[in-house]
Amino acid sequence: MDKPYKWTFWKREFTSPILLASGTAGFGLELMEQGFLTGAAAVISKATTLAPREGNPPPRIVETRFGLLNSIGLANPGVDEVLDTLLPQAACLPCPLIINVAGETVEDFPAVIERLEESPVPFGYEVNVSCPNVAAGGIAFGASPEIVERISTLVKSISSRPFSVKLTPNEGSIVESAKAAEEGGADAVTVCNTFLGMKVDWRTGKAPLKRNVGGYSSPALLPLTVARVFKTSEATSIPVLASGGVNRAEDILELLAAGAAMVQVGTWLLRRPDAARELRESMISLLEGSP
Amino acid sequence: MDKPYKWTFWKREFTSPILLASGTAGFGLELMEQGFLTGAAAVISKATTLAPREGNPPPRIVETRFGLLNSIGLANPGVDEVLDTLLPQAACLPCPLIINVAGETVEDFPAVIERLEESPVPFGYEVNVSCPNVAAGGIAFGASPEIVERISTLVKSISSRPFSVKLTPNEGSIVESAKAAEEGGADAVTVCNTFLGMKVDWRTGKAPLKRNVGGYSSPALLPLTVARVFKTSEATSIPVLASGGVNRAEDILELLAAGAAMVQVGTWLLRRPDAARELRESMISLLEGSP
Amino acid sequence: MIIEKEEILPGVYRIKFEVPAPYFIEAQPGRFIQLEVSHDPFPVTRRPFTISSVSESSVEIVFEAVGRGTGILAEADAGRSLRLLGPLGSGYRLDPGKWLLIGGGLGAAGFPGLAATVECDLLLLGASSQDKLLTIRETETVTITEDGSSGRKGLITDLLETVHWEAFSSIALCGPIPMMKAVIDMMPVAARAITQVSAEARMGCGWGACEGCSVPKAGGGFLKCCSDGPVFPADSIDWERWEGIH
Amino acid sequence: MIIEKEEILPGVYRIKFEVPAPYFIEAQPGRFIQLEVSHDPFPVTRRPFTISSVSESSVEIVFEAVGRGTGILAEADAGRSLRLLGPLGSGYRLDPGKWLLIGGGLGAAGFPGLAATVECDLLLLGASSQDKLLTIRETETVTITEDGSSGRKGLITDLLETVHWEAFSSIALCGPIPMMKAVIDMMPVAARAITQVSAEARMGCGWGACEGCSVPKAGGGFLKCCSDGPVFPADSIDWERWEGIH
Ligand SMILES: Cc1cc2nc3c(=O)[nH]c(=O)nc-3n(C[C@H](O)[C@H](O)[C@H](O)COP(=O)(O)OP(=O)(O)OC[C@H]3O[C@@H](n4cnc5c(N)ncnc54)[C@H](O)[C@@H]3O)c2cc1C
Ligand SMILES: Cc1cc2nc3c(=O)[nH]c(=O)nc-3n(C[C@H](O)[C@H](O)[C@H](O)COP(=O)(O)OP(=O)(O)OC[C@H]3O[C@@H](n4cnc5c(N)ncnc54)[C@H](O)[C@@H]3O)c2cc1C
Ligand SMILES: Cc1cc2nc3c(=O)[nH]c(=O)nc-3n(C[C@H](O)[C@H](O)[C@H](O)COP(=O)(O)O)c2cc1C
Ligand SMILES: Cc1cc2nc3c(=O)[nH]c(=O)nc-3n(C[C@H](O)[C@H](O)[C@H](O)COP(=O)(O)O)c2cc1C
Ligand code: FES
Ligand code: FES
Repeated sequence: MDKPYKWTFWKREFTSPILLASGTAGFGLELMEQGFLTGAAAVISKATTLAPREGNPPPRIVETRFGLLNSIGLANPGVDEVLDTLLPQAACLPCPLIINVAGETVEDFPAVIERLEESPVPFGYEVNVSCPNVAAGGIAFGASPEIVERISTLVKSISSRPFSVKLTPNEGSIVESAKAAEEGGADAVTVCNTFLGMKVDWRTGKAPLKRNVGGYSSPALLPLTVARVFKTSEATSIPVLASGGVNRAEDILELLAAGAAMVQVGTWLLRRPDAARELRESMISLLEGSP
Repeated sequence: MDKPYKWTFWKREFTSPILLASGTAGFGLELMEQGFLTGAAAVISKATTLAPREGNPPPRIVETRFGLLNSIGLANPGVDEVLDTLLPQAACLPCPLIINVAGETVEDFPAVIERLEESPVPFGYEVNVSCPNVAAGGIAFGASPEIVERISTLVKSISSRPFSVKLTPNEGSIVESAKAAEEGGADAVTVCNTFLGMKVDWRTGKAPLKRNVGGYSSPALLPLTVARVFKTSEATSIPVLASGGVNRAEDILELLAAGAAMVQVGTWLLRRPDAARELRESMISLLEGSP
Repeated sequence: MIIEKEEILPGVYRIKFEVPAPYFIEAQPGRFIQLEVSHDPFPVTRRPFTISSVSESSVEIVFEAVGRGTGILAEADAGRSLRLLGPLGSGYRLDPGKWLLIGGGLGAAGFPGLAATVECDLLLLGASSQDKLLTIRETETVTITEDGSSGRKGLITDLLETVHWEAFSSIALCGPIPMMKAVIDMMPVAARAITQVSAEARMGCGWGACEGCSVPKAGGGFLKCCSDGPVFPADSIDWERWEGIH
Repeated sequence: MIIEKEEILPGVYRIKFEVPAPYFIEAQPGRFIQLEVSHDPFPVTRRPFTISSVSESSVEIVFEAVGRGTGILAEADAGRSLRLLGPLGSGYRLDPGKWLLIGGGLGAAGFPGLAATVECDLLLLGASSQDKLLTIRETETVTITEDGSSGRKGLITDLLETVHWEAFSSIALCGPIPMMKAVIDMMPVAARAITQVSAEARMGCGWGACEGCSVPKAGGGFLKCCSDGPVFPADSIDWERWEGIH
């Protein structure tokens, strides 16, 4: 982190370590319009799947006392529409775009990526293995190191673009899955994703989310991410992209110190669309001010 | 929950659903002296192991912005001293005492419990399978349903007292492990324990905890506990003892609504030694006030 | 910065914010702002409020304290600075001709700006009681309340029988979902086609990125309340599915 | 409730709390209280402070604002109510005879109560500068500061050369661990045996339940700062291991 502060990731140099997390920045288009991409090294797109997905029934966002539950259900227009409409527009982004890819079967991942290879726009991919594996009864792909390795190998075999495997903190062992991703040829792992969470109204006994459980995010989860980043970066030699709990410049510096190569900002972006600029600026002041 | 509010657990009736969580109430002796056990259904002792354990090097308690990291390392005087000194004193507790048991090998659990059977004091046991399994390279016992089932079967075979298996949220699948505990004969599962967490000082790059990672607890983790209690209580028919994130009466009611039979209070007890009374009282007011 | 705050009805507040640049004056009626209610990270998301009226240097909202975020806002004093994002979303299509405005409770919060912009001929306002009834100046208003404390006693649908639907070329409808659905169900088909509704949904971002604010779309799928709306043609919404959400 | 608050040195505050019952008056010097610094759940744990002095209806602490919890306390005004737990732990064994008190910086915070109780013959106080030097009334005091702004210039250990150790039957020592260790290392063995030190550790509960507050014990294992101490015979501590912690 020498002045003039640079972070190298996937052979590119960036002046910021901040990535905009999947699902919280769309394809970066709305942020670009407002000039809010300053400070972001790259945008990670919302999940793209083979077929269009409506997503889960609303409400999809529910607040808890100290965090946020979401149940978006990977709503997206499908890879065709992404290729036809969104990627051409995203060609104008002032920073690279990483496409987050999700699937219902192991084969979905290479299938989506094969299509995305047709476009010159993607800088790389983020393979979201936190989603439920329909064939395995809904257990996340990421829970099984064997499946993580298989998906990684498949993706590697059809694309020369770099990709990160986005692991789940909810099932299995994140360290074993990270090792499996590396083994399969992944160029990074993303650690991690939302934690399984739920809210129940004790008066009615009902959960506001129709599927009961959702993905929980909160600045209070930062120490969980720090631990997992530390452990996976110790156990692998590929870059670790931290994701979870960042809302201050100190949080970014802490995750970098724990072993992260780059740091994602997700939920906080919903609140502060210009978070990348704000956080990067205050991070630089902290670095300048430090002895 | 009919008036005069009663909760039945392990064939006993209690006027409170609150259990004092392992490691945060000692053996209840200090609290008893101050009259602070009012409102507690039972005390769960700190972990007891076969041999005495010094515990981890200090500092053992580190605060983060929104929670607490601990690295106590199961410090305890060992089962002999527990039998000779602590249990005789605990015979005077105004409420039952559940002994939390930890081990380094599968065989440690039945060995400790076999000794504890000599005392008339324990109401039951809580088998902490969140601790690292030395033989399996430090992966928690709880990560493997097979091992959870084996430990449960072993414990069942040597004791007629009821026991709960305290699961880990950090590795494996908590639902599969809960089913395995039931299969092995457990009379309850405790869901769950602290989450693996870490803090790093970005200026020095050092972690304040000597072992780097520790157990993280925070009121902000409540939705994580709610989700896991909901899922395990759906998947099993034994009582689920909720543990994690409680610091308000509403939290207790929410966990009960999510499927918990009883609710533990841990970290909050460090701050409010009379938490059981306070929480029970305000819970009753909420219940009375509700339509 | 909050420059004025007033409790206009019990638990209902009008807050006027100073805004640095005059871009709000351009905001068409029906657009909204996202307010950061606390300096803490909690609650995590901003809270959306319809722009009630605007001037060169200010923007006004009218809101009811119903929970945590609005509760914090209700305590905020003049002089307090809050981050404000907006104007967001797309508002009413401002067609010429006579307008009929139908509002239920706080649903009328956005009507002052609209009434000042279009040719508003009639305003129907319903609420549970006078305590919840907003007044909108300089417009012919007929009110109805469930307890009869203002205007007729009854539901807003009771006022619809006498409406000459053909007299209007645009209709604006805003209120709780069941109220809006009841109104829509009573309308002649032709009136439905000229009705625009202002929708509400729990929001994540407010600017189109998170897919959090879904409103069921006629014919399947979802609309994004924040960027496709919050004002929608009544016909674009799947009212059956929408009612089922709540 | 806070009834008095004063910034006695830059960043160092004296706070007096009203306490309902007179049980603090019995608290032997060296015991401590646990203060809940915020109404929020965060920071989660209480903060421990040595009781500086007591009366029938009040208890006083002296503290330095070094972080989050003490920062909040430094902002608290008189009239504010805070939950206070105590008196906790065990204090100095109050042996008769002449006492020597040795304090480094804020380590002397507990000395006023002690000096008022025992026959204190000499008080040695060291600090980085006068700005950090507490004054304890009515006791013969020799001071030393690193920058020479009060008393001699130097470290507290520089004052020890002239001490007539045999003149004292008890010694109280309190300050940062390296300072205490340096003092202990310079003492004759006999003086060590009559020295009581007041220890600090990060605390969880403060009342003996969590095993959070370990202080390395001479001969292996750990002492609990909160319930075995915070005042310990100097000989019961493993100074090498303790120094290694920080
Ligand atoms: C585009 C738009 C414009 C709005 N304009 C106004 C307005 O002008 N005046 C006004 O009083 N209110 C308006 N609302 C509703 C307002 O945003 C909510 O009342 C507010 O967000 C509740 O926040 P809270 O923290 O107080 O409630 P919470 O404590 O979070 O919840 C209290 C109750 O409010 C409901 N609620 C929470 N968030 C929303 C939301 N985003 N939309 C609808 N209901 C919600 C919850 O279901 C719950 O029943 C608008 C909402 C939207 C989406
Ligand atoms: C028995 C006992 C008596 C004490 N008496 C006094 C007193 O009379 N006056 C006084 O000013 N201070 C006293 N302390 C120290 C005081 O408790 C800490 O300064 C305070 O807890 C720091 O809280 P914070 O939130 O401001 O610091 P944080 O923001 O949590 O941390 C700031 C710094 O303080 C250190 N620290 C945090 N907690 C403790 C702790 N429990 N003990 C020691 N260091 C800590 C951290 O390592 C860190 O470097 C005492 C501590 C103990 C254990
Ligand atoms: C509204 C929302 C939608 C999300 N959608 C996706 C997604 O489509 N794909 C994905 O891999 N992660 C998704 N995530 C997870 C985030 O990318 C991020 O990993 C997680 O929220 C933790 O980071 P944070 O604490 O910074 O939010 C989503 C999170 C939120 C809050
Ligand atoms: C200081 C401390 C010590 C603990 N020691 C133990 C232990 O010995 N055995 C155990 O099973 N759990 C232990 N726990 C975990 C708690 O019992 C509890 O499951 C966890 O902290 C989550 O609940 P909480 O949020 O109410 O604290 C400990 C927790 C803390 C904070
Ligand atoms: S609130 Fe995020 S897309 Fe509408
Ligand atoms: S602080 Fe808990 S045992 Fe000392």
